[in-house]
Amino acid sequence: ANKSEVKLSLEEYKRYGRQMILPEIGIEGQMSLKRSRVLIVGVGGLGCPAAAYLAGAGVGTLGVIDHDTVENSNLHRQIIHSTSRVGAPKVVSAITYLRDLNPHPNYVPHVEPLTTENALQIMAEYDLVLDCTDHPAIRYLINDVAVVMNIPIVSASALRTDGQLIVLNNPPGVGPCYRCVWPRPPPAESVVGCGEGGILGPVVGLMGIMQAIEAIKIITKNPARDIGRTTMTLFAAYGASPFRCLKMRGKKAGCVACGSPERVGEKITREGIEDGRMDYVAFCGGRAGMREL
Amino acid sequence: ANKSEVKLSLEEYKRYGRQMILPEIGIEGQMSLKRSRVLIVGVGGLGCPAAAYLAGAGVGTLGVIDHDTVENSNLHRQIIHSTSRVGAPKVVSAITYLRDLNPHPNYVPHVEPLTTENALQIMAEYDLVLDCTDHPAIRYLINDVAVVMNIPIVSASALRTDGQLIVLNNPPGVGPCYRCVWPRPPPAESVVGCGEGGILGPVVGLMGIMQAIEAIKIITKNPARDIGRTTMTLFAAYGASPFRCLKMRGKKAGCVACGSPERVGEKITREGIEDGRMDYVAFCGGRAGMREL
Amino acid sequence: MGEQQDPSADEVGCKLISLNIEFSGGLEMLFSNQRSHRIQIPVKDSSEQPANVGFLVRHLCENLMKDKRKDLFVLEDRIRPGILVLINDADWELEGEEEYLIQDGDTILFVSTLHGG
Amino acid sequence: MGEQQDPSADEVGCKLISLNIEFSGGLEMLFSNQRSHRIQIPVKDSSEQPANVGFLVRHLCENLMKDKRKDLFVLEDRIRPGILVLINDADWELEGEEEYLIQDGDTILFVSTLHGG
Ligand SMILES: [Zn+2]
Ligand SMILES: [Zn+2]
Repeated sequence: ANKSEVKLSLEEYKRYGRQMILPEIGIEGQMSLKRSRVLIVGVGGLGCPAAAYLAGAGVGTLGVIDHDTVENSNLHRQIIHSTSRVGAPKVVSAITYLRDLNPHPNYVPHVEPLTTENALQIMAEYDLVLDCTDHPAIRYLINDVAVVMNIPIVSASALRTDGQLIVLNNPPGVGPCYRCVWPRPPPAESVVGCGEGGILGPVVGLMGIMQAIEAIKIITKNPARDIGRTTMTLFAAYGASPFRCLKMRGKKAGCVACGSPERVGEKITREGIEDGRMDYVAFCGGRAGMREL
Repeated sequence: ANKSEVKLSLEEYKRYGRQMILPEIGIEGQMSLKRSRVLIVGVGGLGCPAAAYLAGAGVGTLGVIDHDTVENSNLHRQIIHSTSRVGAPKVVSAITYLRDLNPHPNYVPHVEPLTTENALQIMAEYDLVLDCTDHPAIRYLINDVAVVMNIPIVSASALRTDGQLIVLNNPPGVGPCYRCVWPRPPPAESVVGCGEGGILGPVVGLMGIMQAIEAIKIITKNPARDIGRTTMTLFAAYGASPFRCLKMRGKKAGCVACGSPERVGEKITREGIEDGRMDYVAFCGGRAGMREL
Repeated sequence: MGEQQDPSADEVGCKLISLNIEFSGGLEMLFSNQRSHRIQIPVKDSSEQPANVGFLVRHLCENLMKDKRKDLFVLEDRIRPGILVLINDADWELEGEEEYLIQDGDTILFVSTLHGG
Repeated sequence: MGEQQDPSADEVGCKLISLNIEFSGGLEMLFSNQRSHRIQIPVKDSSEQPANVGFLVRHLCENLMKDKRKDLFVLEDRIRPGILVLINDADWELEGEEEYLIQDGDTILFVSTLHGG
């Protein structure tokens, strides 16, 4: 983490006053937010509200990576894009909005897909990653790089009228990672995207906002991290009890990403990712060699 | 409700496709959304995300009422306003954003406070009201007018790191109203606003999004309304179990707003509101005669 | 979590009930800034009546509440307007309000209504 | 809610356990589009072993699942990758996975992991 001294201007004191008077944040928390460097992977239904509220809260450096362009059919849920920016890269559209919401953060655009080639280099610049993506292959890639880099992951997903949220690798090396919870990828035919399955806008919005809340808690270290208490939150808009809090397993000693697998060759390393030995698309049942995630 | 025929253009089919393929919405639900007329009272921390997702979802008429102007200190949580619109009326700022997100809805600006003088006339134009306000006095006014007008209320509130959500007068005349649950106002000295108490941006954002979800459920009549099952959702960002679903009382026979009070003179009527007999500010412990809510 | 007395205490006149007391919406600030308390109260009040919620509220005021501003919790001997009481997550109006007889293991939640937005 | 058999059935070899079975994340679509089912299963499997989660999964496949696409729920006789099993809201890894012995009144939740965003 970037531990350099930061200062708050008078304008920033005024802007963040309503959250700085919270004992859970305070001046210390606001400084931590300003020092923090957060990467949002995917600025779609989850990434839009997550980016808006983290920018609003005064995160110091906010990186946004996405290779997509804004489409008309995104706008019912991707609320920081706009009709006038249809056709623009989502990253450019997002930063246009974010800069007008709060000019203080340093916004870093990455108009490209996250791949095995660029992931290590890009994620090295951040202290926290929000997984706002839409395919298991990229979720495994984000996980493996975050474990190698020692950064926590706030992971969410949504489909139809349901959502899921889990904080992984937090603190790094202590909490379970994505592979601890899901050691084997789902069969490709069981994976449904928002295009086929549909998605209710505010459902994915709710999950993205919950990512922002979890990110703020991690950055401000409040509560002080409970070691080994990982929960997963389920949301079902049409469920009898819409919210459910599940008690999840801890880190697995033999995890190929964050643990010490019995067969040493299985351990996922920086080099293994960089030199292309890891084929995430094939791992998740896609066509081997396809790099586009 | 306005039962006139509506049609969806090709552009609208494309735009709403991801939510129209949900069995919970469908073409029928999308038509209901387009026919619906929703009033958002207060376009602050709750009203901003609620308005964004309802506009995105394709509500046909979206009214926004607020007499405030955008301030710098709003922007950490009021994410549809912007730095370049500081000083503008919040209603104007909001509609600027909303129109660029989705040009299809009919946006109705009300740049004024909701008062006993204008409330009946304004709310007569809507089928559903979202209470996104910040003071008990206006919450009682919205309630009384909604009961008189037979429209449901989606009510939320937030302070510090907590939020609350309840759907009232739903269906009208069947579910409990605000006065059924809170027959007596809180002592003025116990009422804390976001200015004094502080507020974490994504916490109030979460509550506003939940209002959008509840509004969509009511408009699309899915689930078919469960008579007399009213729940209140609590959120506590730093709680051990952040979400709680509480089973609330039903409509009260003797309620002065929605029931038949023992003393007939206590019954709140359209005339009683209109001719100023109801002094909401005094009722809530403020200075009698003060009309500004 | 604040624990009081021995759960097995079972002497004459001092049988105890264990309860979860929870506060939300800012009320926790009146109770040592703690949202959840595990407490024990006598099964019977001083006039030998079984403990009901009315008795519990007086007990909390006298024993658990450190804050001096009692009138932010109780007004004229009753829970102040704006506070909801939930018995095992159900509105106390559904359970008999003050008259509800407390059962061992009950969770009683006090929620201060929020008005901010 | 689907109910099966008489809860008081207690003849030789047919003692039953009552369970709440829940599905989330789209799995409900494989089970009559119903998120919550109240079912009963025998206390012992066909080889007289006490009912565990492995037995329950087979039972669900054979009795509760109407959809033909069994491999969206079970692959090679085990829960397919991408599905989490929760026993009373706790990850089944904390409870012994397939070997967990089912108790009367347990809630078993099957969650299909979502990937959309
Ligand atoms: Zn791991
Ligand atoms: Zn009423």
